[in-house]
Amino acid sequence: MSAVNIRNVSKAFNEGKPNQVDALRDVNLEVQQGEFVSLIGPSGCGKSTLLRLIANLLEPSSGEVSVNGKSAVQARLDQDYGMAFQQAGLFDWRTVRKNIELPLELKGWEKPDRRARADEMLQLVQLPEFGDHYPWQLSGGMQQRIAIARALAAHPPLLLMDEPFGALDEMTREYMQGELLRICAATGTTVVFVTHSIPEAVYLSNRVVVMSPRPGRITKVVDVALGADRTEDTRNRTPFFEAITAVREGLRGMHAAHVGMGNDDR
Amino acid sequence: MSAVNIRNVSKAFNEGKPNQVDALRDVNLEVQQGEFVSLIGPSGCGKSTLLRLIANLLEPSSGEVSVNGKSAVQARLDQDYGMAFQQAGLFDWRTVRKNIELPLELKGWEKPDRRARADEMLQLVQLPEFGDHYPWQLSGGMQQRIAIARALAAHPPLLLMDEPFGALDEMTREYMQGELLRICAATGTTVVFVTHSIPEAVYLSNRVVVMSPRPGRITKVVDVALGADRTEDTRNRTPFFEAITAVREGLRGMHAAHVGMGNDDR
Amino acid sequence: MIALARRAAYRTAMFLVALALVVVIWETYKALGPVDGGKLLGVRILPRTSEYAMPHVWDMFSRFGRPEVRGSDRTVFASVLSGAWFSFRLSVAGFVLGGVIGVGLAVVMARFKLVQRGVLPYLVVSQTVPLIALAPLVVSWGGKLEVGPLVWPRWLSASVLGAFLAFFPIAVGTLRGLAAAPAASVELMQSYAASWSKTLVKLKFPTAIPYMVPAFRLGASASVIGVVVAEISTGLKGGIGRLIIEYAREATGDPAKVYTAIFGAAALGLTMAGVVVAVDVFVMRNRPKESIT
Amino acid sequence: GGSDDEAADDVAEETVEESTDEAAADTCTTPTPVKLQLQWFIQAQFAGFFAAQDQGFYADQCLDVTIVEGGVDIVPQTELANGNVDFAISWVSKALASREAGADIVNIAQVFQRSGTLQVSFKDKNITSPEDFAGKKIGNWGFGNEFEIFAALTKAGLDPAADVTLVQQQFDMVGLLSGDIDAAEAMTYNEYAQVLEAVNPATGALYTADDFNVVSYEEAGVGMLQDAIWASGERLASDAAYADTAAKFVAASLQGWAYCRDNVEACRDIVLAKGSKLGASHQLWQMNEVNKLIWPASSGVGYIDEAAWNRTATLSQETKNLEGGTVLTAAPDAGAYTNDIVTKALDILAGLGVDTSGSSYAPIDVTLNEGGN
Amino acid sequence: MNKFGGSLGTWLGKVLPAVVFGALFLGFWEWAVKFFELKPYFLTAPSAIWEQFVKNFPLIRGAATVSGTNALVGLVAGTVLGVAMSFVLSRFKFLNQIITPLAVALNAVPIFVLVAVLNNMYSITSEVPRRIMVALVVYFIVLVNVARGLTQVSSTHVELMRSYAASDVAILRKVRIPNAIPFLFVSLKIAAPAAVITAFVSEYFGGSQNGLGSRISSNIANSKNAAGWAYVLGACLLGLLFYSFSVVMEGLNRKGRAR
Ligand SMILES: Nc1ncnc2c1ncn2[C@@H]1O[C@H](COP(=O)(O)OP(=O)(O)OP(=O)(O)O)[C@@H](O)[C@H]1O
Ligand SMILES: Nc1ncnc2c1ncn2[C@@H]1O[C@H](COP(=O)(O)OP(=O)(O)OP(=O)(O)O)[C@@H](O)[C@H]1O
Ligand SMILES: [Mg+2]
Ligand SMILES: [Mg+2]
Repeated sequence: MSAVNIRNVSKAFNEGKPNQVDALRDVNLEVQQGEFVSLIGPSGCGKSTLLRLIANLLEPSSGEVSVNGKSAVQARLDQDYGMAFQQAGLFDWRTVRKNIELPLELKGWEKPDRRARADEMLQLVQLPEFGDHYPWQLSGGMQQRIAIARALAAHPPLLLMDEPFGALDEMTREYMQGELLRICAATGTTVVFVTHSIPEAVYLSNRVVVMSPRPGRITKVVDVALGADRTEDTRNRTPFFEAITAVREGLRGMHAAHVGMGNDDR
Repeated sequence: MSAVNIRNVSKAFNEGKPNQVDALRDVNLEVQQGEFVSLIGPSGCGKSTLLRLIANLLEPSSGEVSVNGKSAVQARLDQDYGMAFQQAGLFDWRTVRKNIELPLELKGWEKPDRRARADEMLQLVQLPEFGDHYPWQLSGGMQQRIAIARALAAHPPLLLMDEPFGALDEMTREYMQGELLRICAATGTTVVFVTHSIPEAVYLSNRVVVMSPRPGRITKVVDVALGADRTEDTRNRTPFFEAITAVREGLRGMHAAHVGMGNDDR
Repeated sequence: MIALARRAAYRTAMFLVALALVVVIWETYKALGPVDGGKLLGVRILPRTSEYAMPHVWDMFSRFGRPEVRGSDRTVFASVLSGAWFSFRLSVAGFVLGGVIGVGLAVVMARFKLVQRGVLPYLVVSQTVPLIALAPLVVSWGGKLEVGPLVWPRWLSASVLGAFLAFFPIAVGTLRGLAAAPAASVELMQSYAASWSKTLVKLKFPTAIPYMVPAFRLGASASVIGVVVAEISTGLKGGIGRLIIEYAREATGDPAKVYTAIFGAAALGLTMAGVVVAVDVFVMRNRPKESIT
Repeated sequence: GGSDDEAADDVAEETVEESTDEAAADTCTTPTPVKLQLQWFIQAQFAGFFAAQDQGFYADQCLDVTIVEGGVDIVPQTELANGNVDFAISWVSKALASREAGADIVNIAQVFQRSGTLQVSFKDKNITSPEDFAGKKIGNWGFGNEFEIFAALTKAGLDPAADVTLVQQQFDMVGLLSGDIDAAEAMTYNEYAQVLEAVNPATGALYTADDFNVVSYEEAGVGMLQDAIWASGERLASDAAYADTAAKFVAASLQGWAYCRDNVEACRDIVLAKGSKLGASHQLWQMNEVNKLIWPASSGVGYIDEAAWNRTATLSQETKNLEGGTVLTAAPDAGAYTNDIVTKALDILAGLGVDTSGSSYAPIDVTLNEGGN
Repeated sequence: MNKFGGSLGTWLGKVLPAVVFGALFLGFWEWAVKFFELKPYFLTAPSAIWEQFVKNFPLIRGAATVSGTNALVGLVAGTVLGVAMSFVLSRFKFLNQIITPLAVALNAVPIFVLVAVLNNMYSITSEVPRRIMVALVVYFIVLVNVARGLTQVSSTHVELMRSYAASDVAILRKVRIPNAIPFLFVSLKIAAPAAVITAFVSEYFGGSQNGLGSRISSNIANSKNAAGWAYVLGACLLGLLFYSFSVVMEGLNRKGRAR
């Protein structure tokens, strides 16, 4: 059973109206259990849309999405996945611990259980002493770690992440990448990860999916042969640079055309 | 005569108060005419502070800053430099052309001269047909190009840029890097450039200055041996990867210590 | 442009629906509600439905067509209209005066932190001084002012009182707006070695506009309130405030009539707000939509 | 002093009457500008002044009179003391309070010889004298018009702050008719008429005088002097021209009042033409009731009767209001009124052959229409 | 110790200019009255006002209690209604489209003219019309702000909740309401002084003569300007009290929140 299975999925916004946008067309993608797949592509190519379809926050216009062998709706209702966004999206009025507890609260967990799990998660993201702080008392990097802890709190088998490290500086970002890999390895979590950074995509992923816009399609899938165990040194190895070059090439052509049109998106 | 000369500069905020911050200590840096120097380092290490000292938006606590052989104040009053920030910072209520004209207006240029120069600049950043648009009608990348055009409009011999491409996606960013190199080569401008991205610093610079925080110091200067003519292929060459590795190594040690303390800045 | 017109039309329609709904509720309650109102624990919480308390809506509107006093060919409608027009002009004068004072104060306060700290608390206090205490003072002092051939016209007192209410939201909103310029833009102007006044004109005012517009909207209705109260208070003739009190005196015999003046006041307030909104749309036409709040 | 360019003043202009009398033009090249401050809006209460303006009596005295309307918060005597106007109409007790507060103003003519204040109540409340106010909700207008009520209460041995509930009336009499107020303050010439112009829902016809009990403060012995003409004391003393103007002004004004005594309907029309919003029958009623307060005037119209003056002054010192204060803390000094001016004025009028005592005065009968129309 | 000294210093720096300005203003006023020999019926000196304030303090306090109670009751009722209505409106789009233009329109209208109407509806002897008046003014301020707080939630938060398969009620409780609370306090800061002012203005049209508004006009009409302004001082203090209360409430709420 694959973790995510996307078959012939198309998605159009404002269908039938003059301002229709074909966000995705005929997308097929299968993600295996425990796999780490990154989506990369220019702005507006439908990465976030694809992630939202998997999360069942959007319905496809046509085609099918299944998660863990069930329909996407069912998977959402069962909370088979955790989600993290570019903005950490923590609730300012809740302590860090209460933020992590939120999905458990909604699942109806008992208070002691929630607390225990939240503490476990704080340990996992190496911020055990910050449970009673408020999010705004934390740095951006720490907030992002809390958001990941929240996404992982219910031990979902699948993690959906939309540019979670976009707001961090490069150093903190590389550190967080290492942490994410460590956590996912420890829990065996499947990850679908959206990013704009080629090195990030390559460093993290088993496969990098390159997309192109108008309409959003998958144009290339780059397998990354870096093995399971990635350290800081991985970034200095030849397969790393090779994969980077491959992804860049996949993106190059479309970008040149794109900028030439004088309407690259923000 | 060097374009920028920083001698034994220290800068402390809130000096003498309990919340004193030593943003910079004993910094020495000389930038030659026509040189492209990047500043890189973890958040809070004083990159922006150093740039502001050069721009005379701040006064050093001790030491001296000279620009084009004059004092920094004089250089500011003479508008010897142009400045660009992470956010394009265009004025929403002015057309693109009027945005570019702003520094000229403040210099007291005549209208026809301003207009001619603005058109020239629009040509330079390859957006000649957007003069009468408003900034918010442009994509992020285009806005950033306008901001650069504005910074260059008065033909300043020196360009100070604080993470100007931080808000762009990686593809647009690489494109903009190429544009910036092209423009600077065409005008012979000296550039001091702040960035968080190692590949960006390496790709653009003749020298990469690595800084460390608390107090802000220069810990390493990496010479980049990539020659004057840089193309997309430069990114696939070994000296590029070597320089990247050198910069990363320069940053590595301090960052580990930094995160370990659990108080990385935003 | 077409979208704008369509939205305006839709809003108007919605507004009319809302008004119709109010009329229906009014008449339904009048028909079904207890004549002496509803009391809870001895306190009347539901209104009475007598003619004095709730005249029929059609009675109110029929008064518009009647002559103002018997035998005169001037209708109530004409009176209300001219009263509203008179008060409108005074309100505009008060609004402009309040705007100038408010913006001026805001600029000075933005320039000198010391002034801001010294004055701002008293601006808040000033607004709690009831107009009724100020009205006689303004009239008396105004009457004393005489600069050469210029004498203080009586209507100016009303406008001044309108300005007294209008300047406060304008000063506060503008002050906030002037502080809203992004630090990066301020640094940019510094890097151009731009003077304080240049920075004010080229950066701070334009960034303040989105804050100033709602403030001006508040100021506009405050100015109307000030003028109407002042008209009543100082006995100034010709305006809607005066009409309200004159018609109110007739309420003993004709309870519906005073509503015509109230409607006039409502129309006046809406017109003032409308003018500000129109100016807003015009000024902001070249701005991104999001920055309009 | 008064300014001669009212033309610049849009609003005041409406009340300026051009001098139309050719006879005056011979002797009078530049009429003296005079500003008169009323204490309320245009209505027949001030008919004499408008009649004097309309009939050219002021012009005959070589005066160019501007009549300024009052407002809720306009204190006429303050306007006078500030020099914004030359003369003001004010009730005596209120004006004396201002005088005590430092306003140098002098009563130069007592137009109304009697108080016109009533307390009106429905018959079934059985309020026939101030003693009956006890425990009742007593309406009043505030703004200084309430002292006769306090005086009556005090005289009846009641404490205004404790023994009655005082309610400030709106500008209408709805509070009385809805039963919210047990007894409402009313002027004979105005609010009382309003009540009689309203439809009794029980009968469908207008209320009649039989429906109400009326307590008259004049009859209860606590009537205080009301509308009087006040002038600046300092200018009277130092400025002979002003004193002269004052006499002429009082003379022409009283001539106007005499005209209104004899031409009730014409005066109604003058007031209506000035833009009063109150209806014709109401204005006629008011004219008639006001005449009753002035005429007959045994010592000559405008003459200040010492007994009435003293009663007013005494009541002003003894009557405690809600806050426990009195209108006056001490007796007014002798300079607070003078009969010199009015005497001169009566001489002028005698020369013109005007009947200034109205000994044969008889009121007319007025029928009120619904809404005063 | 050091920290205390520092905070005392900044506190002084903030308050001192206001105190100095206030003292200068009062001093100038007092001086002007003396120097130009302004008569008390024209302008009274601050010292005379203060004297009257002290002398009449029990009366002023009584009147302030009456007006303050009206303002408070109206403020509370208006707030409760406004919050309740904003819940309803955020739930039912259509109602929102009908009510909002009405609210905006009414906001532009000098609604105090309704007091006379309300007095006739509810009886002039009752405090209810005044309280309704205050409530009405407060209601619209609260409604507009809180409705904005309920709807202007971060889309990330809403998507996150949907990814948890959370119900609308859960989203309301966990996202919308907490998000709207700062908006509520901001609106209270505007509404509190407005409530006091409306309470005075409502007394203007008649009714029981026990509040500050009626005392002020009655004293001034009787040329007791010093006493009148002593009541005005009471009015200012009452307004300040309400304003400070709302600022304190906002400050309390802000503790434990960002910014
Ligand atoms: N709710 C919506 N209504 C209409 N169009 C939408 C909507 N959401 C997304 N789109 C459009 O669909 C396309 C794909 O959007 P999407 O957000 O998936 O892009 P993306 O790849 O995530 O871009 P970015 O890198 O900027 O986040 C874009 O053209 C976008 O404008
Ligand atoms: N105006 C100021 N007052 C007090 N401290 C300041 C001020 N500006 C900067 N600092 C402090 O000085 C240090 C250096 O700041 P600076 O902005 O130069 O860092 P940076 O390297 O640009 O960081 P980033 O990468 O986050 O932009 C930081 O610790 C910062 O908190
Ligand atoms: Mg996206
Ligand atoms: Mg920086």
